[in-house]
Amino acid sequence: MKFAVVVFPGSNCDRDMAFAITEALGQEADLVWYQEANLSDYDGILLPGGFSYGDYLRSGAIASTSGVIEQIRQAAEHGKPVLGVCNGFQVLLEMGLLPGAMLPNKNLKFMCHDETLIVENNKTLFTDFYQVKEEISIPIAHGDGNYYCDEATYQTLRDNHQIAFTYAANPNGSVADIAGITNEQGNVLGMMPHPERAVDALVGSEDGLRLFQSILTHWRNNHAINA
Amino acid sequence: MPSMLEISPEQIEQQQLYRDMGLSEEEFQSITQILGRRPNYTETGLFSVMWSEHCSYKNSKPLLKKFPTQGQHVLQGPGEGAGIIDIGDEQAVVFKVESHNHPSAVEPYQGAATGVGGILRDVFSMGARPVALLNSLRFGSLKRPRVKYLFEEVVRGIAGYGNCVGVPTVGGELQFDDAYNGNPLVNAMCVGLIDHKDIQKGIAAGVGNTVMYVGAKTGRDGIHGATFASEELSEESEEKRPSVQVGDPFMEKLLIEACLEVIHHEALVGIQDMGAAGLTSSASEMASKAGTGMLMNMDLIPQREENMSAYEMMLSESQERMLLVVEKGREHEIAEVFRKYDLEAVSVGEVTEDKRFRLEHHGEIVADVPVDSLAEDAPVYHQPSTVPAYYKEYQEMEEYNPAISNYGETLADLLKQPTIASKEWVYDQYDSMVQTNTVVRPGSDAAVVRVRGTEKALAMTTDCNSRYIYLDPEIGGQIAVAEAARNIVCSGGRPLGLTDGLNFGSPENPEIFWQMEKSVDGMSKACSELGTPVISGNVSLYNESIGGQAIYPTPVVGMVGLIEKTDHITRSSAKQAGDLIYIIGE
Amino acid sequence: MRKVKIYITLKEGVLDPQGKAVQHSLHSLEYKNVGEVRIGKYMEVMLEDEDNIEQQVEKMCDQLLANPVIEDYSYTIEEVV
Amino acid sequence: MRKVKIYITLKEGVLDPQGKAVQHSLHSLEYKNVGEVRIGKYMEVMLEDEDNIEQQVEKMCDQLLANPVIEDYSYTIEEVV
Ligand SMILES: Nc1ncnc2c1ncn2[C@@H]1O[C@H](COP(=O)(O)OP(=O)(O)O)[C@@H](O)[C@H]1O
Repeated sequence: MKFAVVVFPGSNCDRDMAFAITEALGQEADLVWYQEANLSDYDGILLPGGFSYGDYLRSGAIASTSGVIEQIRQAAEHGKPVLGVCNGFQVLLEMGLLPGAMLPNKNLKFMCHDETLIVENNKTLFTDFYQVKEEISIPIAHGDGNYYCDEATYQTLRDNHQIAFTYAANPNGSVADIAGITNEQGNVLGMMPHPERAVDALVGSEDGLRLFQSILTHWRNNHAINA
Repeated sequence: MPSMLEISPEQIEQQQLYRDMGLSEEEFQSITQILGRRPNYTETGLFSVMWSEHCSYKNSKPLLKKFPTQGQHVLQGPGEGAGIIDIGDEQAVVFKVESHNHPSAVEPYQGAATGVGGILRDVFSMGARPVALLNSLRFGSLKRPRVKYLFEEVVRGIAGYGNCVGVPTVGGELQFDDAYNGNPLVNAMCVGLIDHKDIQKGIAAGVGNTVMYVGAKTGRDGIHGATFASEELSEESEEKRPSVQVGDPFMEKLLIEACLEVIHHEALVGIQDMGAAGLTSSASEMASKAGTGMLMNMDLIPQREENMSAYEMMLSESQERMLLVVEKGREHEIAEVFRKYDLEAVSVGEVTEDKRFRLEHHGEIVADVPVDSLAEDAPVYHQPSTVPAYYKEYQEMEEYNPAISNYGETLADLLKQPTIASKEWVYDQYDSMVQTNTVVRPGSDAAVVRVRGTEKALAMTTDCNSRYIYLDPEIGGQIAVAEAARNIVCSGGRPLGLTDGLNFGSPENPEIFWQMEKSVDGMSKACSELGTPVISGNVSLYNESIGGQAIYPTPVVGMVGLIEKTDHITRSSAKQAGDLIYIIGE
Repeated sequence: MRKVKIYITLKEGVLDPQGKAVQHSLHSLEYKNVGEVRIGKYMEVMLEDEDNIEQQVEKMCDQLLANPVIEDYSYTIEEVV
Repeated sequence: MRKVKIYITLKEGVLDPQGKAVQHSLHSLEYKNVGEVRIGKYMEVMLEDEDNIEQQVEKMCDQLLANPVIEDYSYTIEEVV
């Protein structure tokens, strides 16, 4: 399976994401610079963390107006898996592919440490290697991770099972402890915690690896059916 | 200010205006002698920053000579942007510490942030990818609102910059003491990794080659930052506030990626960051090191503000700027690399044969001085030193053993002290994991960062117990080096070498100079014993608060060690109940 | 040339952690008469004259400068010489 | 009750990386007529009436709301009922 890691000016978890794919998952990943990207050749799209455009104005806002965004939208419409982590999640929100917005953490501080996540929905192409309600340890590293949406949106998210992960102990003030959500079709996932930082026991937990394995297995199954 | 309105050389001399720029009368006379005439305003500015303590080490050079700087694995000792030590497999580790004390005292967020930015540039301008940041901080009593504000903002500034550029902040140290009430210390250290073949030098070689400018535009910020760093803080520092620079970590991130790409380009001859004293120090040092001269056209310098004078441009400390020397005729190839990152590389001058440093502005030569006179001919002072009265007094005191009635209570009291308590509040704000190589995160003895693609890892730490050094600088200096080495060893590493950040009060005070002398003696001795050469460092003097109260002598040690195999990594946490505890040593 | 002044505020009902923190700090500085504090953005954008400048400003705000999920905006346009 | 509107802007000559990034982004969105962009803060502070309210606002700005090293501020005070 071949992944594109879309690199915006200021992305800084792009290499980490690519390593998670190439070293831990054993698949292909290209770093594609936002201006030169042709995403049509890729089976999965990864939007990495970092500070695109310095997080100036609003996190993810400036990146969400760049040319490559149309291609990301199309990839999502074609049902390709699209994963946005941290700043990538913020970009997905700003471009409107996922509902809601990010506010500064409620203590107004950047925070970086391991968090316990609860898998709320394991019936997505990103999460079916997990048990429902399973607790996993994944690091967070963000200043604007306080997920906000209005009551109606929250109801929709809940009714459609779009809430993929919640925090066991909400660190940042997010509505309903939300750590990650999918789109209605379930092929776009945005999450603040960093699964790509949790694929190697030497540098922390391995709990993030199964997320990538889920994506791969789904892709293989689809491929087998199509072939 | 157009040059005709500029203050004349006669006025500079008669009204002793050079004093305002930090030059002494003798220094001014010796400049006049070098030039065979009085320097004009711009030239006086060039000398004043290059001959400041910050750039010339005129008061500390005799001491720095004492450090052992050689070693089997040293590829680059002091003298370049950062030092380099071989770690095998054609790879090397690059590191240096840098202070940003005075800017942080005035504008803590930006002061600390731009300190991080500066040390990063020192490392990636060598061609190394920055893999870790550390810091060493000193503040006064947290009971003071101003100190609390400084502390919170400095931490936020370090986080704001380091997190954004995507270099993990993996360690550091923090101490609170009344001695720092008026003058906090903010030292930042950066560690980078490099392949031997990529090592760059800041040289302006090849007569006729082109000098290029990359990065942020030059504004009026930070003019005289280097002299500012070489003075005591005073009421006037408050007025010098515009000298505070604002950092742009986003620009820096683009610069890191672009520079690490451009070093592979064969048209690149030399590269150096514009640190303290900005264009002046980078340009003159690059030419001086190569034995060449340089002619720059100030009209071509990218400017953020209107009507900037040559003086202002040369002394500006605007952040996120780099100076490159490029093979003549291939400028466009270099510019192409930067364009991808939305950065403009502009040709601003050329390398000349005449060993002179010349600046042209509006069609006139506005400065013309021998390049070595800026970079090499600063005076060196051997300051007098005296044993401080306080030290003599302490020597005569009876040994004192505190009587402890309730050990539990005393322990609790100790743990409550901010200097001893957990520093999690601080390091939780740092992204310590980005790049996904951090094996041991902040909170242990030393941080450990693996070298991806190998079995190896690097252990790194900053240490300095300034109270010990105050009480006995020589022994205290030894202790600082030894503590750093122990931290490395306890993490599973072999100490490779160190960088030092010498923070002291005014060297013109003989008692302070004695502290400097003795602590360097102590550190040198420990370095020799342990076989850990000093490969880079920084000196920050005149750390005194309004009223002349000097800080504790604080020579910070930043040490890096090599862990041969990641299996050897050890952590300081207790593993399980029932394990035995040993004490080793005396 | 026009100088456009844009005011971006958080929508009513959206929690403002920054405003809360500032309010708290003002209280501890003994400004006891301080009520709610809301923090937004203030931008000055220089624009060369064009037809439909108001339309243009609104488009800029909708597209980039404000996030309609959480923010409202208003603006004024001044002539500059 | 008064509503104090406070505008905080970067001092002239102080680098505004955020404004620069926004300007750049507006250009790539084809708003070619955009000149300089400066970004500051906008605050609304509710204050219970007191004598010398202007003095109080200025003190609050100097002490906390603005950073005098790099920022300027201005304000307006409105009566609210
Ligand atoms: N205390 C010190 N010990 C050893 N080397 C030092 C010390 N201070 C400065 N140096 C070395 O002197 C050189 C010049 O340092 P400096 O002027 O601080 O660099 P920069 O221009 O990057 O600030 C560097 O190579 C630095 O490593």
